[in-house]
Amino acid sequence: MILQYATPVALAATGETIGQKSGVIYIGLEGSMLAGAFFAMLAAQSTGSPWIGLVAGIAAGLLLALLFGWFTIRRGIDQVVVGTAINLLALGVTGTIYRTQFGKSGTLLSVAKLPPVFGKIDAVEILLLLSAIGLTWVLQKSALGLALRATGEYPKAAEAAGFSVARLRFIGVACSGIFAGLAGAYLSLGISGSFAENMTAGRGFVAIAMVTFGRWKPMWVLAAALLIGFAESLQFTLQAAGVQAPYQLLIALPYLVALTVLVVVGRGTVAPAALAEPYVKGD
Amino acid sequence: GSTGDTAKTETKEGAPAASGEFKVALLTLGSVNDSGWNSMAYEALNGIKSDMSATVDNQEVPPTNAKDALRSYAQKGYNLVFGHGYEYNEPMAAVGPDFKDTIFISSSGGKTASNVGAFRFYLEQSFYLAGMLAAKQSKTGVIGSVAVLDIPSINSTLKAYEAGAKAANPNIKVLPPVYFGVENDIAKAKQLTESIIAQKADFVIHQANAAAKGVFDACAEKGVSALGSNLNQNSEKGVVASAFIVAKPAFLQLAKSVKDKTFKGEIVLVGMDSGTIDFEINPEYKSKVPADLIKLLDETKENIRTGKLVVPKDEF
Amino acid sequence: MTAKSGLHVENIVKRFGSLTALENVSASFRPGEIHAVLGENGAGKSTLMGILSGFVVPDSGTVMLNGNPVPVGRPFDCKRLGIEMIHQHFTLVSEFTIAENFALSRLPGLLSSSEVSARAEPSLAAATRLGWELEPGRRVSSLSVGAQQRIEILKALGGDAQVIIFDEPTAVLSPDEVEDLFRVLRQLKSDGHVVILIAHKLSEVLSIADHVTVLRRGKWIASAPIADVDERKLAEWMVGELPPPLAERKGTELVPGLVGQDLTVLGDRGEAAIKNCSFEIKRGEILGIGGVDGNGQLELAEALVAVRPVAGALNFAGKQVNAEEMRISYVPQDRQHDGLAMGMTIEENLLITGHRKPMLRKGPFLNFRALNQWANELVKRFSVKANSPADRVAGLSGGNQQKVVVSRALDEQPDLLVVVNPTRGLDIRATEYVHSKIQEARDAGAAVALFSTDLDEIYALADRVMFLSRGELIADTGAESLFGAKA
Amino acid sequence: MNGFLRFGLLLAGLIVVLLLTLAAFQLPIVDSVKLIFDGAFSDKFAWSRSAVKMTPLLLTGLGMVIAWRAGVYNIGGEGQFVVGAIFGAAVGKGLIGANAAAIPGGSLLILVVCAIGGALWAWIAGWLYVRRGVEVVISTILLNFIAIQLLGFAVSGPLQEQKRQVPQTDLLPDSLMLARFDRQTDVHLGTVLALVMAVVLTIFLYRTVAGYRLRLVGDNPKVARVNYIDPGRVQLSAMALSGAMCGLAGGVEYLGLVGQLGTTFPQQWGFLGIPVALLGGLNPMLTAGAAFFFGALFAGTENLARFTPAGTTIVYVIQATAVLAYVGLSGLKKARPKPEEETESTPS
Ligand SMILES: Nc1ncnc2c1ncn2[C@@H]1O[C@H](COP(=O)(O)OP(=O)(O)OP(=O)(O)O)[C@@H](O)[C@H]1O
Ligand SMILES: Nc1ncnc2c1ncn2[C@@H]1O[C@H](COP(=O)(O)OP(=O)(O)OP(=O)(O)O)[C@@H](O)[C@H]1O
Ligand SMILES: [Mg+2]
Ligand SMILES: [Mg+2]
Repeated sequence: MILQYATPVALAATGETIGQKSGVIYIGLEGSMLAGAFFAMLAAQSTGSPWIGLVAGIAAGLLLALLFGWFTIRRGIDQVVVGTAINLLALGVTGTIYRTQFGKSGTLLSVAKLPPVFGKIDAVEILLLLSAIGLTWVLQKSALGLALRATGEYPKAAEAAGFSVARLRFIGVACSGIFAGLAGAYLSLGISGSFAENMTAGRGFVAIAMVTFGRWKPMWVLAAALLIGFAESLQFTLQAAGVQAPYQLLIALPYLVALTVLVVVGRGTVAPAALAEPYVKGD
Repeated sequence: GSTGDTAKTETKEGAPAASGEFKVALLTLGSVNDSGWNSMAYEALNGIKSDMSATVDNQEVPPTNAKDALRSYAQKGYNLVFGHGYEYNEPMAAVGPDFKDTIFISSSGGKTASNVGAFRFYLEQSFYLAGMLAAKQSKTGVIGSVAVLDIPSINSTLKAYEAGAKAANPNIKVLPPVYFGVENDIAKAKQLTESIIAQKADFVIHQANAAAKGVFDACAEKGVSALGSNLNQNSEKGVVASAFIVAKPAFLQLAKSVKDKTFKGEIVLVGMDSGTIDFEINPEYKSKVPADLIKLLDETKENIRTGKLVVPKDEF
Repeated sequence: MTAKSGLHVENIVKRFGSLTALENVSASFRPGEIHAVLGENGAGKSTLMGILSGFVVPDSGTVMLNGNPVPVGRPFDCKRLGIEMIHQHFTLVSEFTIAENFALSRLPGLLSSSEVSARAEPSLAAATRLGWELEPGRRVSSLSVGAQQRIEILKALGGDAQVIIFDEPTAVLSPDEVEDLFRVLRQLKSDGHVVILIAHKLSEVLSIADHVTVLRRGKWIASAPIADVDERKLAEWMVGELPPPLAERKGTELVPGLVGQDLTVLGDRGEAAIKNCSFEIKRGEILGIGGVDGNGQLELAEALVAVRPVAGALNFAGKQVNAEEMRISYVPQDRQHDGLAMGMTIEENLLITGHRKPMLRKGPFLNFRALNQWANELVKRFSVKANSPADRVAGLSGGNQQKVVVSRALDEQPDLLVVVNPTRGLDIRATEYVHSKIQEARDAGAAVALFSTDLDEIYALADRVMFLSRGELIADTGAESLFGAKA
Repeated sequence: MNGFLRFGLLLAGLIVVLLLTLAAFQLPIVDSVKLIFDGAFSDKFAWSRSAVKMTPLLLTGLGMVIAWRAGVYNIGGEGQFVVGAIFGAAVGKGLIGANAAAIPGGSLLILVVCAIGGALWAWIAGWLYVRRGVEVVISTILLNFIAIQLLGFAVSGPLQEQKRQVPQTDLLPDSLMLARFDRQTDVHLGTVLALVMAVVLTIFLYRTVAGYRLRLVGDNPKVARVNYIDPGRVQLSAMALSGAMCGLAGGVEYLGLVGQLGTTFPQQWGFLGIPVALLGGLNPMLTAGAAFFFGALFAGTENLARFTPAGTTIVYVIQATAVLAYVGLSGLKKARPKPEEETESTPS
């Protein structure tokens, strides 16, 4: 099912949209996803409940995002540098704990998976669809959304309006982290029922690309992620059907599709003007 | 200036001490917790540690770093360095002449020297048997395979799988191997398995290492049979048989020959004859296999073991 | 009214690195009074206002409002206490609509719905009260500077402010707009607000303020009721002496210069910003082009300097305008957007035009020795207040930033000089200097196009005057009606 | 500039955090630190190890400096690195066939072609940005993924070894490899080349007219435009130069170290160039310092992983903490953040 496999990227991208709207590009998204995947698995494995697992995954994703926020928002350090370090940290911590606990025996790790709620659809997939709508509302219609967008466009204006730029950006990056954690948890508990080192395999970066692809609008970001998900499943189907083409070309297909769409669509809404720019209160 | 790798040998300090301590290192490309190719070698290394009370060490080393890693171990007086992958063969051939007191052995690879050799696991033998089982047991007449990468060590086994299938049932349709391309991506492995099940395959073998969970999961959900590989995975859900390597005896034997100084730089082919390669049907599934098929499989296994049947394999 | 009512600052000190921007400044601002703060560029006016509104944290000193201490460095609290500031550099989100910008500054907190139209209401009501017409759904980025300033003012009027600070609000306004603004100031005053005004034009100050305070190089110089001062006195406080009057025009001969015939220029959104304009500027002549901001000034100016494509004939001395063969100098209207690289040093900003000078180059390389000498000289000549040309322009006051832009444009004798509001934000002395440099350029044979929203400036400098209205150039037929025309 | 004092403070804080990390993972602290230090600095092998790792990092870092300085946020160094090497390998294959020893300057030719390959790959993203408005951040991410697949295709298709067994190219003969200084170590001429490039780039950025224009465009493209500098053209050239530098990094790795391409060739050097460049404040000489810091850190932690049960994963933790400690302290020590009041521009 395309929706299921597209869900991790779609979730992470939707959350990241909010973060970027507030002016923070969270390069550590991949790390939050991986931490989410691992700690969700760990909690589900030790408690037997995938639901507790989900919560643990979200918490792990959030924690890393807040660490990122402390460095970039409070200390004004470059977001790309800190994000890269966060990714390394997540890879290292999850890998180290995993290696000491699992995978030595030679048997594959299995944990309880999320049960479906409606037919084949499970709770997280429903949540994804709802959150795309919900976040659109938040951005367009809520006070928080207005302030967040102002922070991403022109932080000085948000500050002049009486808001703390730092607090707003923390909210934004927390949103990125929470959704990335959930996305990771879904990868391990919703789809795989297991964990493997670095199992997110670049999905965080794809999600960041999807935010731009979807022009910073949650619904479009969701659509973009689904389009890529579709291209992905198409390439698998083509491979399985024995289509005579280098398989590398097929694997590259989703990325080629995205690039082509962008070339055709071209210039659209531009990025939030203050994206990735540290804000230091005037002194 | 530049110096070729064939220039005169320098003797390094820290060459193996005469103290009698036996030191063995293992280089792997990926994590040794992959429940597959690498973890098998890691188990064997631990076997050497416990059985020969050797000092052991292991490290994940990309081929770009291989020479440096090999030199470091040699300088620290390691007697034997295993490189678990053909990728290590060239670097070993390059570094070997400088460190005559250390033996370098790669899993596969064609270059040898007096202290450089290679191991070749004849895993194709058991994949051949897996193919036979699948072809005979398939109800849809279609079987398939899922692999992580399009590399010769993997492809060779999948070819043997196809050969075995065709030998047992000439009408069987063997889907071409499909690749998900990224190590450890369980979700992709699962999605890909679903897509070949959609092509009617009801037996699926894998070369997915840590992502094998995705293959088994998809098979279990769709009610088709999965075949394990590299390690005996018969305890996993949905796995009806496994084609695997028992690495420890082979590694141990090799380590002993190094310790006894009887090692010769050569390429050693290890297969079913030494018990290193094996094929086993899940005991729970055995009841569903007709007796004549079990007999056929046993006979074929015996023929392979005695060399009467030579399973095709690629050189690399 | 108690003695404590109003806004009081005491012993404010603020340093930026080695530079002391404010040194022990104290002042009192009373309700029902318009209080002007005067001083040269870089005197510390904006810094002081930043402290009052919480945007700048002082090193020491206190701020009291009606007898209660104002928390320093916290814009939100200052705003809640009723201190609103109209910034010299606006704080509008240009991607937002007018209504969204209003709503943003009226949000009660984060946990509610935005209700943009409801929250924009007080500001829109204030607009109606002041007789300003607005389209609330329009994007701020599409508005002229004058219109943006109104939005900035209305934003402040949407709440119940007690103190309203205007930092150089008149710098880019036309006389009508200034008069309109003063009407608003008087109304605020009669409503009992504390009104603080920063302006450079003494005539404006004398006509509106009730009280003045003068700063010089970060120090408090004097405070006095308006009745006690005159222009001479203020100028003396500010700069020590009054600059000499403008030199009379030398009788140079007029030579054919820039001729535009049926010019049409497109704006950024593809609209025809300039329609079928024709004009001539002889060498040795200044053509003043007046009009309310946003009527095509930017587009026409960019077309004249050949950075914006133009339809029609644009010739210089009989040949098509060709940037390669003639020297064109340009002072753009928006210094921070079009004039300066804010991350670079003063010297590097001077190089923006300077890097083409053969004397500053050695083949593909820059000639640093010549460069330092040249930059030092420019900085001195235009008295840019900075420690050295290696300082970053971001640390300069608004007026000093303007000097950097103007100095590099007027450094060398151009064939064609196009200037847009060249003295925006400059103090008297700097204004006089720039004016004299423009005249000098003219006298040396440049064709000069002077775009300005300041009628005084136009009539003081220009040899001929035209007006831009809705993309059309009209000969001078009495300015009043034209300035009445709204963008 | 009291940069040295700051650097010293950073270094001290960094060491403290490293110690804490090791303790957290129950590694013997003194031995571990010694292993890390030995791995990076103890003898010629260690120094060479650090230098070998610094080399591609410095080149890709410099590539990032060029693009980011021009205001183009190239994060496609990885793809440009890989494609550069593929281009070079194509020439390499030709040279092997044509009896390389007979061709003087073969390595130079390969390096040049690598640079061209990287430049072309970056140019695609640059063109998409300048002419079609596609953000570089997204196009380069996508091009990175595509480049990896392109490599897989190349080494199992047109560029595969003669024997056609393994997905890799044929090993280059020594005559085509970059000179090494000592046959016992891997350090090669590429390291010198990278350092020279840092100096060249410094001169370019700060001493030449073209470099000045590049920085101006990066700071404010509109100012450049009204002063007759076409920002699009400058950014496109910057992107191509940036890609050339990353392609060169790929070439240096290919000719200096491995001599053949396989699917394991990409080791994230292109990606790591970004933090290296940013840590170096987008200044070429400081980037060289940052690259050496990263290189030594990688070499040292690798040594730790080699001789203790600590695996690659702990190495990542140590690297991450080291970087965070470094930037965290530099943030704490930042004497004066840039004045925001005047840097934000007026909406127009
Ligand atoms: N953020 C800052 N960093 C460094 N120096 C600053 C900063 N802000 C202001 N300054 C310096 O402080 C001094 C006072 O600046 P301020 O902006 O208050 O001047 P001003 O009186 O408003 O001048 P103008 O009339 O030109 O706007 C100037 O010399 C300026 O260079
Ligand atoms: N002072 C000026 N006034 C008007 N136009 C100018 C001026 N200086 C340069 N130009 C324009 O800018 C263009 C490029 O300038 P210049 O020749 O100095 O730079 P360059 O380094 O040769 O760059 P290019 O490679 O674009 O030719 C010129 O063709 C000219 O049209
Ligand atoms: Mg000011
Ligand atoms: Mg030229």
